[in-house]
Amino acid sequence: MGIIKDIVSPFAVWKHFFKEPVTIKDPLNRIAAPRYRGFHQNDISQCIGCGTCEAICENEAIDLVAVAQTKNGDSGLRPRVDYGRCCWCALCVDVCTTGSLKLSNAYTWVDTDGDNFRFTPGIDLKPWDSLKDGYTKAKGLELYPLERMPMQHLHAHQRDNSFIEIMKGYSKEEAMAEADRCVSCGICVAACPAHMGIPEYIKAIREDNLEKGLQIMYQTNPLVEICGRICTHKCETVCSVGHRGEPLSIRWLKRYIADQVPATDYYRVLNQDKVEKNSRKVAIVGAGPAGLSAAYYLSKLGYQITIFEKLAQAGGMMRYGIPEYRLPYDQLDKDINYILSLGVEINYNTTIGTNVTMDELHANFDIVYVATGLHEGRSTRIPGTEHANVYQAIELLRKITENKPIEVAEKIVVIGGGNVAMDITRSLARLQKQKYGKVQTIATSLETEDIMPADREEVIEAREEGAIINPGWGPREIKILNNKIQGLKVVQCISVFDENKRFNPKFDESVENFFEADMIVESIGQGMNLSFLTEKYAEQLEKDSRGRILVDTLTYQSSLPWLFFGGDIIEGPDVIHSVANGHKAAKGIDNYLNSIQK
Amino acid sequence: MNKFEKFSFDGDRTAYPNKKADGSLDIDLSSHKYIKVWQGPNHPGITGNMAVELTVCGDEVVEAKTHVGYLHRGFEKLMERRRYIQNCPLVCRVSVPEPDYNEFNYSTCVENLAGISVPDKALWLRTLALEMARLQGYLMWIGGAAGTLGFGTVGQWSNYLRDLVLDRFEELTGGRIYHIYILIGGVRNDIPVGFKQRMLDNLREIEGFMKDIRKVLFDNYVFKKRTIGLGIIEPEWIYPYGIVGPNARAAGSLNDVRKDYPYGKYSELDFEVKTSKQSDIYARAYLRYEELLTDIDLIKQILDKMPDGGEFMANIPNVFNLEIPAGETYVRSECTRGEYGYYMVSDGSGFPRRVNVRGPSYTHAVALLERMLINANIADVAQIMVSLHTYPPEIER
Amino acid sequence: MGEKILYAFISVFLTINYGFLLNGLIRKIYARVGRRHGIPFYQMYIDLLKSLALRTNIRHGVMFYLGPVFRFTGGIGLFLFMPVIFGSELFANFSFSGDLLLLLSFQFFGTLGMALGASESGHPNSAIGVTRGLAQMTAVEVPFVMALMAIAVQYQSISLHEIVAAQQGGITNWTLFTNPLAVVAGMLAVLGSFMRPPFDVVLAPQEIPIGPPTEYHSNYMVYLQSNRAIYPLAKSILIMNLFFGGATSFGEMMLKTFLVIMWSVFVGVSFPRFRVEQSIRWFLGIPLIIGVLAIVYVQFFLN
Amino acid sequence: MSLEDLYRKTTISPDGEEFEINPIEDYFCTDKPEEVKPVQNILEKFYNWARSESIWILGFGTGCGAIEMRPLMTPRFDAYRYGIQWRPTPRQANLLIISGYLSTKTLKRVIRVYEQMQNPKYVMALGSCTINGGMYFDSYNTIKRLDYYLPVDVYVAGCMPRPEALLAGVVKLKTLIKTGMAEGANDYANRFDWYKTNQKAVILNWDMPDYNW
Amino acid sequence: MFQKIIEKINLKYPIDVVSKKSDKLMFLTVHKNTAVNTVQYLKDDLGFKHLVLLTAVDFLEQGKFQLTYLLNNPDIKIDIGVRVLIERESATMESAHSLWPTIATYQRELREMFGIDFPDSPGVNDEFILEGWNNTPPYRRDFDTKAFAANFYHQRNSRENNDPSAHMKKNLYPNE
Repeated sequence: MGIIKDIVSPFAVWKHFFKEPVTIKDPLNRIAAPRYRGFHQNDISQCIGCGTCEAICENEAIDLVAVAQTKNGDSGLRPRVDYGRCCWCALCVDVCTTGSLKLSNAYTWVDTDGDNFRFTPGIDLKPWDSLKDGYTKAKGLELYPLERMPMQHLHAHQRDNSFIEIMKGYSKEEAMAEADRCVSCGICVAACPAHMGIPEYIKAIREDNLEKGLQIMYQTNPLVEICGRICTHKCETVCSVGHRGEPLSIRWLKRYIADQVPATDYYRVLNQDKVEKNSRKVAIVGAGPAGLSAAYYLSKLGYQITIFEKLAQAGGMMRYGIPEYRLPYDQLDKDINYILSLGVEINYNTTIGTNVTMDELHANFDIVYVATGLHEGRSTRIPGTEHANVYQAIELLRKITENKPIEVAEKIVVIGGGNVAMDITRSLARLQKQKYGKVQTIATSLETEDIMPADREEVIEAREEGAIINPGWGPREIKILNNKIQGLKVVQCISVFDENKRFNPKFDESVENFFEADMIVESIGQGMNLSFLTEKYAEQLEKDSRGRILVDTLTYQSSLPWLFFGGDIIEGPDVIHSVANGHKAAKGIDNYLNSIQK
Repeated sequence: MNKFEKFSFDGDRTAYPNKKADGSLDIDLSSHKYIKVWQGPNHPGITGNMAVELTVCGDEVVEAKTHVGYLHRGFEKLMERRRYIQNCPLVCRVSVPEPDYNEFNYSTCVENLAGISVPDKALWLRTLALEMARLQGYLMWIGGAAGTLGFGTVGQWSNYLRDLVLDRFEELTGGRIYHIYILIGGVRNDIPVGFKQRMLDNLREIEGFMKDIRKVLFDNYVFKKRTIGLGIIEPEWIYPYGIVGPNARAAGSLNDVRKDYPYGKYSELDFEVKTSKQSDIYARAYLRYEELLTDIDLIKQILDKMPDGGEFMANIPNVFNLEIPAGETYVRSECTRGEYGYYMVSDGSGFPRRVNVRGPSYTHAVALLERMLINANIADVAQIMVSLHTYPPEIER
Repeated sequence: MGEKILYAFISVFLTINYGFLLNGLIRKIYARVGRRHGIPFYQMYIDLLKSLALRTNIRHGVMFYLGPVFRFTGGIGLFLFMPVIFGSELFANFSFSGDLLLLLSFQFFGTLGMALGASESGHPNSAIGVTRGLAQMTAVEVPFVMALMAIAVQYQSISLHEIVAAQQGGITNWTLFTNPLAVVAGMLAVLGSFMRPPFDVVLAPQEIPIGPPTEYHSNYMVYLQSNRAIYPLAKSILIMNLFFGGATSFGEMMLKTFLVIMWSVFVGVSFPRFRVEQSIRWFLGIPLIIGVLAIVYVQFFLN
Repeated sequence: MSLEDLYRKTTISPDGEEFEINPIEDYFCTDKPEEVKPVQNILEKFYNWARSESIWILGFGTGCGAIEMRPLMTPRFDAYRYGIQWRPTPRQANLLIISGYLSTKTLKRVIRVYEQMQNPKYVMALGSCTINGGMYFDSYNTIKRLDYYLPVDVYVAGCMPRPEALLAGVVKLKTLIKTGMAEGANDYANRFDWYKTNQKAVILNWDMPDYNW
Repeated sequence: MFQKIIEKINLKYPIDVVSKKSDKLMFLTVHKNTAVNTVQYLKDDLGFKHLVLLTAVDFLEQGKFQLTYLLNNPDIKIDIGVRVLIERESATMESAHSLWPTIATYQRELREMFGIDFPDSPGVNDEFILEGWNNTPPYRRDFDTKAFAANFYHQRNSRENNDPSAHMKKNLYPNE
């Protein structure tokens, strides 16, 4: 029986003869699944050319080719895909820092020439550019952490009455975890004015080779402890990880390296190559970041350096402009002392023009490098600013540093929205807390909160500490009654810049406000004082239409060949710019002296 | 009576060559008694791109030698110069019909060594992908096995059914053949909307066809004639020849990695390990057919039990900088051909020190096949080979 | 005689075209069972043209060339000595001069020629295929000859023309009804000569040889393919004439031959293939017994 | 096949007769392939049409792309509709599909297979691997660009190309054949020495005769 | 479980290093001379009859090859990897083909890919995967596959390697 069944039952195949074929009618135009990993698309305007796609590509199918004009945070490169290598794994899509790269669900590309299979998505137009479907990175799939490793810090109630440093720095684990987030793209290097080797020193952290990291950092920046704390971190603004997540805390990683290497080891770590001293002498005016930076690199080149500093201690604005809770003096001294340990001479309390003249400098030194910075506060010049209780932020900060007594009023209004304004606001808030037990400081600025120049975290922390930040107001008048300040009258500011992006504030006079205050601090910017140059030299210097000294942008040499300028008076105000131009000036000086000697 | 003798030439076996003093066969090709026939690499009766060199006497094979290496790409070398994450797209190429097992084993190795724990949802999705891979692997096998006997009709159907599963794969993973779905730390995406319903529809259609295939193939006089009593694997060969998977289960062994060393979510699924005693080609084919039905059931269970939402990817360290402490591990999973294993050695760098792929075909297609082909009819060579379900790339990698 | 030859040419031409289209149709039927559309029914013509259009070919000696020619001749010869349409002068061919024995030898002629040609190519797969082919062919012929003998005895003639004539005059006169045992034996045996499963191990690509045609291509291939069109058709005309009362019109011939070929397709789609010794054993089993029974039946009950 | 099999040797026939065989001459053709220039006339156009509508693919799965050929020939995509058929022997095939990467060991077989095909013959290369090495660009055992070893008519991008893309490749090939542009076989004969040099440069064990179709 | 097995082995053959990976997997390092005996003991007496794999790891820096015999006990379902360190220079190891017929295949592959010799193993010198290979055995660490591929095979122009930071330096601040 079984055999008959076995012979009969196979004829069941004929059942299918009468069913419709399952063939796809038009396979050539079949649309793939919505998630299908087909050919590449790239949103050129979003892409920053970070090269993570190139780095992840295990087949070396992706190459970065130059296509666009380079702009800030954009390398000007775009990925070119070689379909003679690609395996459509879409890891490039998963790691794309901006999310610009995706795969469409087009899949047909037939060609007779194998050389044609290379193209730059988004630039070489392809039929699938307009396709909507295709593979994109799924929400919830991240191949590197997007969240920043938080740093241990003092809470508002722990810090609001003292000048103890707020940020505690990374522990080793934290630093490693944070350094691990780096995708080593190198976009940050260009954004950094000093072009520090950021990916390299982050790599050194991952490798736990901090001495190597320190060496890397000192190649371009001799003030790493300082920059690790107070740098304006242009690198973090452009950090490619920051496009979809939080940027790497590059500044804190820098600080981590500097913190971990004890000051006693600096000389051993950094002075491994012997420097031949020469007899050329350079005078540097101002022991601020630019001066120190130039001094460091010049002394590395063998020059004999003498710094003339007006104040009692070195550091310039870093010491006298930045409160201690952001930059403790011992850390500042760590960097400065190392520079001084290289044989740099420094004359404190020496004012040019008073203690020593420019002529003497010119006579005694081959080169004079002037980096005196911006130490003169600017006034709003509204009615009432001449009152004694109207201060300049920069003066007050210097006094706080010098431990000079300050009459801290009960109610204070700070005019200004920059970092200096935040510094003075928070410093005064602390003094108020110490004196009165409560904080009554208001900071107001022209710019509304979204365009305030101050760092975001500064504003947040200031608020945590009890200060009131109330931006978007234009100061009109300081009300004074009986020679006592009553407060500040302000009107609403509608816009700060005109369509040409020039400073041209517009106000809505109908909306007024009044901030009560006993004391008013102006912090709307600083100016320079170059009176020490005397007319003899000042006249010889070329200046632009707005009266700024013209220098060579690469060497910082002025029209007087022996006179170089740098620091905030040329660029800034900003530590890292000063460091950078100090470094460039050092190279410029070296080149210049070498060239005239020949 | 020997099982071999029962169904073939009724014991009329005169073709055995004599043995030389050293034990090797005394085959003098110039005597014109024996000829060499190469089956493969370009041959329809060979699984993939490999070759079997047959020395035949009349219709009977007296010696067989497997030649592999036609697909050798040096994966194990290439993996040593790629970062851990970069190997994920590479490993799936080791075994084309079921790439997911490679992805799973590789990722699990890395997770074991790096101490990454995978979210629950990801385990469900991985199990789903693995079972789908098994389903399409078996479907392709059934088509191939029938096709080897000239039964193209079943081959046509089963390839259509496989395409249905591939459609679902495409929808789930974005790839038809190479899914690259399982990454270190989890999977790459959640199931899409409406996937479950479409999958169930497909499964229903597959089940319908399976009923027909049961009637047409397994109740087929000629198929039975060709397969019963042929290509027998003796139970005592299992360990000496390293036989695993359906080949071993058809010989009475009960080993199934899914039950013995549960991975993924198999411990929460309800299924039975099928086994058989006959150990011939028919038994192996029927066992695979039964496992295919089990797979369909498993996929249904997975779809039912899978939680909605949830994390499908662990928080993994930056893949660009992922470095794994020194160590070694071995991870196995049960693919359609049996135990599929990855042995990984890490040395603390960002690149694996060594990855060794243990494909079941490695033992099946070389030592075992050479043994089984002896005294086989030349027309059965393809049939025996297909019944072992060998796949050359995992032999030579 | 001259016009006979002309008629023969015409009938060969017509039937060969019918054979091509029939082959295309059968492949479409195959495809439909596999749930697809399959090639266009006219694909065979394009394939022929393509084969002719090959610019180079490789020869392996005279016999290599003659193999396909013999094979083709076998098909044509089988066809030419049969009455295709009973009573039609145009399609009567040379049936007057042939008898069943000649037809039987023509069946072998092609296969033997092929054997020589394929062996000449030197390809081991060809040789293995030819051995299998000849072995199976021989086994097929045994029950088939039994059926033939039963019919010859039944009609007391070995002239096909007379056998067809004897079956005219109503469906009950067909051998199918007068001698069902012989028909069963013949129909089972004839499965073996259509090269369809389960008896196509000769041409099986998977089981070592691709068969005798391994080395054939270009115009050799054309011969083989033409033979593929005419031989099964000729064979089914023979079956039709022997068992199913012949045909009196072209339409009837087309229908009956289609059904005969469909018989092999009907089986072929549903089964895998036998190994050669299995098919031999099969042919020498049930069909042979039925064939013997048919002779016995004819010998003792009909006469 | 080993090198010794190619040497001239003496054998004894079953009758006991001694005779010498020279495998190279006896088993292999010893002529270089010749370029057969097509005569451009209406017949050739007709032939080209026939060639394009009847493409016989050699069933040689050289790499992983072979996996997509089964769907191609089965109900879902049913390439038979397009006149595409399967051939198990190179003699009868017109189209050689190099399905992905080629290890040098396979390349050797592929060359033999290609040379056994008859003019006109076409090569379709699938996937990245045949264009520029693909995933295996750094592998020591796979060739990187196929067109140095065989004349390639059509490349299909993908890894693996889907059956639909493969069909598109065949459609492209058909237009090439119809316009008479698919003359790979003649190109191979023309630049035979160049191809041979390249082939010999990568195939370490060249134990096959140079002319062997 | 593992403790008992180790004790049993230790009675007969010395074990150098034991590293336990999980409840199911453990690795032992044994001496070269007693390795095959240990493996045999595990197979015959302790039920580790399933040879999962045999492979080698090249520790180029130490000048050693590590051979790993991974054995599985299908009854108690645990795995033991037996590691043997052998010298990289003229690497030779005793063949274990008498224990499992399949191991000859592994040894053939190791001979070809690592250049480790297993005298007496059947067909150990036959070509297995490669054909006519005359270079360093490819799985050795000192064989640079990328360099080999670049020199040996024709390739189309590959990538030019534009590093973003280098490119930006060139474009934005070329003289600094």
